[in-house]
Amino acid sequence: MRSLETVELTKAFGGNVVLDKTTVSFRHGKVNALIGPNGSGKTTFFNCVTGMIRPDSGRVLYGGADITRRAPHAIARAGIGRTFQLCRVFPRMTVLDNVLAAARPANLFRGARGRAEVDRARGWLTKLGIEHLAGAEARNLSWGQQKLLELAGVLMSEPETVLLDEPAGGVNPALLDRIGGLVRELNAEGRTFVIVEHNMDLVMSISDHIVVFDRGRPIAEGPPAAIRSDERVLGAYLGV
Amino acid sequence: MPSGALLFQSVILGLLLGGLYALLAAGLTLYFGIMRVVMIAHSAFLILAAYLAWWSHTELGVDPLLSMVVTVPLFFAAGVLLQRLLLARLRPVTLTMMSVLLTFAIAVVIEGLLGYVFSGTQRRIQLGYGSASLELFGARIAVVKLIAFGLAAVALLSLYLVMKKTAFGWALRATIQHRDAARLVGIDTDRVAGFGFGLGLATAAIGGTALSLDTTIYPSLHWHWIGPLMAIIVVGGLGSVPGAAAAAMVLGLAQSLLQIELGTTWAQTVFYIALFLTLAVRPQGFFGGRLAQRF
Amino acid sequence: GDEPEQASTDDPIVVGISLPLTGDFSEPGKGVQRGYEAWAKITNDKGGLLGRQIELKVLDDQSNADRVVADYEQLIGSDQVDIVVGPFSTRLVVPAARVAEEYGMLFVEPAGAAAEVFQQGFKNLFYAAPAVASDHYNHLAEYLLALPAGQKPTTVAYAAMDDPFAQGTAYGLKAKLEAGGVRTVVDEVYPPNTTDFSSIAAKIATSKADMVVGGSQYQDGVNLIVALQQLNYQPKLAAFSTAPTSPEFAAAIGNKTEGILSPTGYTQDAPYESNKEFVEKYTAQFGSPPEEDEANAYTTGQVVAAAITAVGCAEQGDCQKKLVDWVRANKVETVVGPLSWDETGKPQGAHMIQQWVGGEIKIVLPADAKETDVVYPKPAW
Amino acid sequence: MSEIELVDVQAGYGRAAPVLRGLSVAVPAGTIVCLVGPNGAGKSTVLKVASGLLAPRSGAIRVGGVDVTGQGPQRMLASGVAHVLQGHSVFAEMTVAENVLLGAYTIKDKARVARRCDFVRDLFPVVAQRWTTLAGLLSGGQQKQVEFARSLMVDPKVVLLDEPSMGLDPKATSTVFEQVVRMRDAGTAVLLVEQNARRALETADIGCVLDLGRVHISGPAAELLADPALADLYLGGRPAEPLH
Amino acid sequence: MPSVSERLVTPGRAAGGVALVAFAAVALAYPSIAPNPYLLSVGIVVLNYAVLSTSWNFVGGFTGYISLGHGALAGLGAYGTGLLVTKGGLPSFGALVVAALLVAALAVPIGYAALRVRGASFVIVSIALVLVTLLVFQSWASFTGGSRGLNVPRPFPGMLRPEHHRVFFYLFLALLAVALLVWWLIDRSRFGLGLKAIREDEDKAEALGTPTFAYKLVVFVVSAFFTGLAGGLYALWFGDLDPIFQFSILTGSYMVLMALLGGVRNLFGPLVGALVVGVALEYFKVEFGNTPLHLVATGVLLALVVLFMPDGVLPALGSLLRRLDRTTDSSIREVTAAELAAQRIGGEQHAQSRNG
Ligand SMILES: Nc1ncnc2c1ncn2[C@@H]1O[C@H](COP(=O)(O)OP(=O)(O)OP(=O)(O)O)[C@@H](O)[C@H]1O
Ligand SMILES: Nc1ncnc2c1ncn2[C@@H]1O[C@H](COP(=O)(O)OP(=O)(O)OP(=O)(O)O)[C@@H](O)[C@H]1O
Ligand SMILES: CC(C)C[C@H](N)C(=O)O
Ligand SMILES: [Mg+2]
Ligand SMILES: [Mg+2]
Repeated sequence: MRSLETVELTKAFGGNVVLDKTTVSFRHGKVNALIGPNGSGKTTFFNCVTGMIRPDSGRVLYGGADITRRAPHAIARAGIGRTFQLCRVFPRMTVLDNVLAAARPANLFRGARGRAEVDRARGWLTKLGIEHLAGAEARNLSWGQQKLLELAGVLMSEPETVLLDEPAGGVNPALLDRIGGLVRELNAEGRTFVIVEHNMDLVMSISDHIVVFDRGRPIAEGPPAAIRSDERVLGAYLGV
Repeated sequence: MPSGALLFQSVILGLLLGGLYALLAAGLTLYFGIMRVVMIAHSAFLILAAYLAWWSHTELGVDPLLSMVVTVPLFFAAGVLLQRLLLARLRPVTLTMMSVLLTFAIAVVIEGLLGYVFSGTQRRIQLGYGSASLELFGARIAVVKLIAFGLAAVALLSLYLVMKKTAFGWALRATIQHRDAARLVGIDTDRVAGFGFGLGLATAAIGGTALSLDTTIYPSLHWHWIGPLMAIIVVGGLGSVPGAAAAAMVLGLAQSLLQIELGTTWAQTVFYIALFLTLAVRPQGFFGGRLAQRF
Repeated sequence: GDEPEQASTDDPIVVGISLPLTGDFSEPGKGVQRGYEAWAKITNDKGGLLGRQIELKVLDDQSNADRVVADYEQLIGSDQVDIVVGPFSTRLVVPAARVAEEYGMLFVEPAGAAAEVFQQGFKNLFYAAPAVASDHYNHLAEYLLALPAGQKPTTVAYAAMDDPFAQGTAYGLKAKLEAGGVRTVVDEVYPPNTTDFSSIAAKIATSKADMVVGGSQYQDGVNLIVALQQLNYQPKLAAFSTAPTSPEFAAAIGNKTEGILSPTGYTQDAPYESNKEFVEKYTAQFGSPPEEDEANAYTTGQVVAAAITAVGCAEQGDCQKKLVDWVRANKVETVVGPLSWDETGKPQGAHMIQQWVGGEIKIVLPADAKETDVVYPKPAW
Repeated sequence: MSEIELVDVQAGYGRAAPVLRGLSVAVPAGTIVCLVGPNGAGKSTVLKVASGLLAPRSGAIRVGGVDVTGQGPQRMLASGVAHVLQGHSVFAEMTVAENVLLGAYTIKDKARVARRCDFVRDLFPVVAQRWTTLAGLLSGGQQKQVEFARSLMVDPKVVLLDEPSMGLDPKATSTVFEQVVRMRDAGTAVLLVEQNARRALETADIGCVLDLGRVHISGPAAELLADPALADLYLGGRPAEPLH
Repeated sequence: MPSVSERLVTPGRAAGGVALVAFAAVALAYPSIAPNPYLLSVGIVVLNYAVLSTSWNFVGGFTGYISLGHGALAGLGAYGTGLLVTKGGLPSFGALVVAALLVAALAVPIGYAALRVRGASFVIVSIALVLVTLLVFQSWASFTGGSRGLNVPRPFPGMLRPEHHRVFFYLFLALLAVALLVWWLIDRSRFGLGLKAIREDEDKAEALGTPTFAYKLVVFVVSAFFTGLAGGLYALWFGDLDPIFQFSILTGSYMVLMALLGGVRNLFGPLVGALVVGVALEYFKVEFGNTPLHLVATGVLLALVVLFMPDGVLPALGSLLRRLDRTTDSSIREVTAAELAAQRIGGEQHAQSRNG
């Protein structure tokens, strides 16, 4: 059973210890959420897992295999896809090409715009409500539209495990319901999700399992109901 | 094995050379690290300033140092215009790349015009004190080299103080990092960016004058300088004036000492070796540069 | 067949030349241009060649070897000039000569003195000056080696530009001195674009060599001398190729010229008949007497003119072959004396040695041509 | 009289079709007007026009009754209009301190700047803790807090806030909303863009729904919150559940 | 609903096709119609530029890494060919291929060092590459001939110059065709899309699973190979190599200028740029003769392109054509929230019916 876990993962920037011997594991085939106050190390955690930055020590295991020092693209190929908190789209490509560029190439020298792939890409755009922008250059989109485009990209690459960094940030709430539904749908098809998010409505409504970070350490874990009433979480994060 | 006298003489020459490099690299550092503009034309402006110094000496008979009274403000104004009229038109997304090409074009235009006006002939200022020298423990220090070194030191120090201590320095850095946000806190970004560029070019005026005291100049000479200067600012850490100064001294000294065994040409490769080593080992530079790896 | 070239007298002979009017060689390049202009004017004033006027077509190659090829390509292929003559400096002469060769044109040149010009197997090339680079210092070498043991310089420092001509002169002397037992203590080569000579000068100065020899073109020689003076180096003898003969030289080094030596192929006082006419008319045209570069160009013109007059034609095609054959087989009287060539186009003569004495440059060697005696050891500069 | 007023504004980017087509909003002093709408409706564009970052193609902008159409952000700031951008706009390679102090770039009174500094440092602990760190090295939410702190350095008459709560954790979100209310109470006109629509409308006095560059509906914020049709299209299906 | 990009024949493409056929016809006939050997040699120079800038565009166009140092690769190809002929005794065209392969091999370590850094640092490294090779080829005189240059023996000894030009014109034309073909193949492939993703956002591309470094290196090596071939062929044609001109930043920047002028995202961009700039350079030379004003003209041209046509001539023409073509409407439709909601439901059914 493949699952994503870290063992004593540590990362410090200068004297600032951001991940402090973090040992967590995420449920395979479930929708996991990772929450915690600003600066608690969630994005850094994603960066370490996906190889974008090197951890100082500790290990990242995926399906039992150690992927700690692999290159980001190798990790992506192993089945972990991600989005970025600060939107990263290919600014001077069209929206459609942005999504196509994310597709896993079977044959590098085949044409890039096969019918089947274009259809699939348009499908994702439709689901996220930005199909009408397919021909526009990505840099001309509004903030929220870029956020949606980024989501479309990672879904196009069909990763086994999807790491989403604040997918709701700046997205219109009417669409959020749809995105929540989409996540559940894909999860039902067998995809694992790890979602970093500050929108508690979304987190509580879609996740099966929640991990709460504080200063680079997991301080609580469990199903939404348990987290909602956890004392430490209330103190450290929800501030109620 | 080189003699002690030769070693000592080379150390002195190296330090003097390093000082000049430091001044010349300082302006580049300014545009490059702080304004994200790769200013290929910097050394072309150096040569232009050197030509103006040479011209005012041969035609008007004034000491080349005096030409700075005109060239420094002139170059400052030219820098402001250059930024406002040309560089400001580039799209921010492609600024780094396009500025390379635009300033390259400017360099070529300057070279062409210099060639047109002054011809491709090599020129050299003939100063009364051109071959005068002082003695120091058996080594010789040419007076002109000493003057150039002094100019460099003063100009560098002033530049450093302006960038670190004045509101202008802050506003300049803010402008470059997020122009809209800078406008929204009330900074006149157009003016600030223009002045920043002007300041860089003003250093070129001083550097060029220093250069003209003791070197032959010709229109295409700027290619000769651009490589070592670029290497210096990368090794020093993009955007760091003290870094550039330190790297310039070290590399100038290294070049001078290596010349003893390797000869002039091979010794110049020290710049490029240092450049490659820096990028391999510490891409943000050895003496400064904080987020420089972003470039 | 048809012979359209059987020209009427109002159809000029067009002479195509590419010259380094800008770039590294621009100073001597312009000198060569003046020489060619003087030749065209003097010849035309006397009625031209074969009754036709001479018209020069000059292009600027910017001291660029790529460019010089394109220029001759244009002159021969597109402008259809009747005659081509050479540019300045070995580095440009070699590629230019190849174009001329491949179009079957006669190629007399004023400034390809280095040995390699004659090693390319060119069949149409002739160097219009007395001697090739490595022989320029022959008289000086003889003189020095003949000095008594106590006076003879024992150590020499060489610095030469990495240029076939400049290095050729310095190494020509070096070979002869070394064979005569004079030790080489510094041997530096620098590329043409060098501007900072302080480290080379430091090496020479700290070696305390008795004599310094510079294989220079122009500006590099000036720079090296100033750098040596900054270090207060006082050799017994200092010899530099080309630079010291330039009219600008003395001012460029702050008039500290005393005792500097230089080889030359030409002197304004040379007794040859055509030289008197040249100096006089040149001075009238340009306001100052000709130097070596001007003379070399003029000589080139004289050689071409002699061939044209003798063969009786001047156009592209078969005529060129006749011109080549004529030059190969004959001796030509010129402003630098009678010239003849071996089968590679190499001239069979020697250079003189000049020295700055009392603020003027004078011929000092060989003994039969000297205007004054060699000053040795040279005074401080 | 409204502190800031946009009248029949047409605006857009480059040669493309206009984004705003005949839009009018007015924010009276001491009022929070909240703009909501789908992604790409033109909300950020409204704020850019209001602060002078984007010149309108037609229409007028008035601040305190004075026509200021076409003025740049520097002049607008001088007339009392401050704007916090959407997304991330810290000066990444300057320290947090430098960022915050630059917020007071136009203020000459040193004592006042110092007082303000203390205030924002108290308000956002992270600003005080990371005072000498380069702002670009902070986490996304921390950067947003620095930005908001920077905007608090001046006392504008009009504040334009573009999704100030985006990326903030619940605590910081509350702090931001508290400050917004405080500004209103001090008489400032606040034009707020939020995707955290329910929370924003709960705080605001007047709500405006924007769609395709026009004001679709506007009215008292509470009424909009209660409208089920709006909920479905713009505000998300369900009203927020209480947390416990 | 077919969009613009999927329509098979757009006016832009039709115009492109016609232009291509016309260009091929003129190019093939040129040696016969050129009025004199000089103009034929100008044609070769222009073709050489076209090959060089097309080769440059493998890196510059796809990945957005602006190299001012490709002149060095061309110089290495030229010197490699020359040295293999003179010192290695290889036959001319054998030497050409071996030299290009050597340049490609050398591009692996060079690329390995240079492609680790991005943006401005890469530009600096590329400039440094030219200066370093210049220093080496100037200093290592015993092997390379130093500043005195290197003479490459003629591949067809005894052939007269006009005939020689004719042969080389076709050789360059063939090389250009091959380079264009390879560029086109990459452009339409998934590999090409990956490269373009690198140009836009390298980290993001990496996160999506693109082995960015390997991609960059491969395309750099391909680029170096073609650049080396162009340099080597030039050496065989021209005969005289001089380090100052072989390892010149100006060569590299001409490549950039041409590619940029034509349009780096376009197959024929560099070719168009080379035609314009190459012809312009010759024209300036004739017009301004013995002044360095040709440099001024080059600089002004480059500046104008950068300022007013940063995407190049071809895209500018393309958008003009598109504006003239009234049948194509804007590719962005505008939808209200209500329409979107409706469309989502429709889209879902659509997707389901396809899956089913
Ligand atoms: N710089 C730009 N160039 C061209 N078009 C742009 C630009 N910025 C925004 N647009 C377009 O203008 C429209 C409105 O953008 P705006 O940013 O105002 O939307 P918004 O309502 O703020 O959306 P969001 O909620 O996603 O932030 C969008 O369709 C967008 O594609
Ligand atoms: N490159 C870096 N250099 C130095 N410090 C860093 C760097 N990246 C992150 N940090 C620090 O690590 C800490 C955690 O940052 P991270 O981005 O992981 O937080 P986060 O949990 O994602 O917060 P947010 O909810 O605000 O996005 C912060 O204090 C930040 O300043
Ligand atoms: C004597 C000089 C006219 C020779 C020339 N300088 C050359 O390079 O060959
Ligand atoms: Mg984060
Ligand atoms: Mg917005």
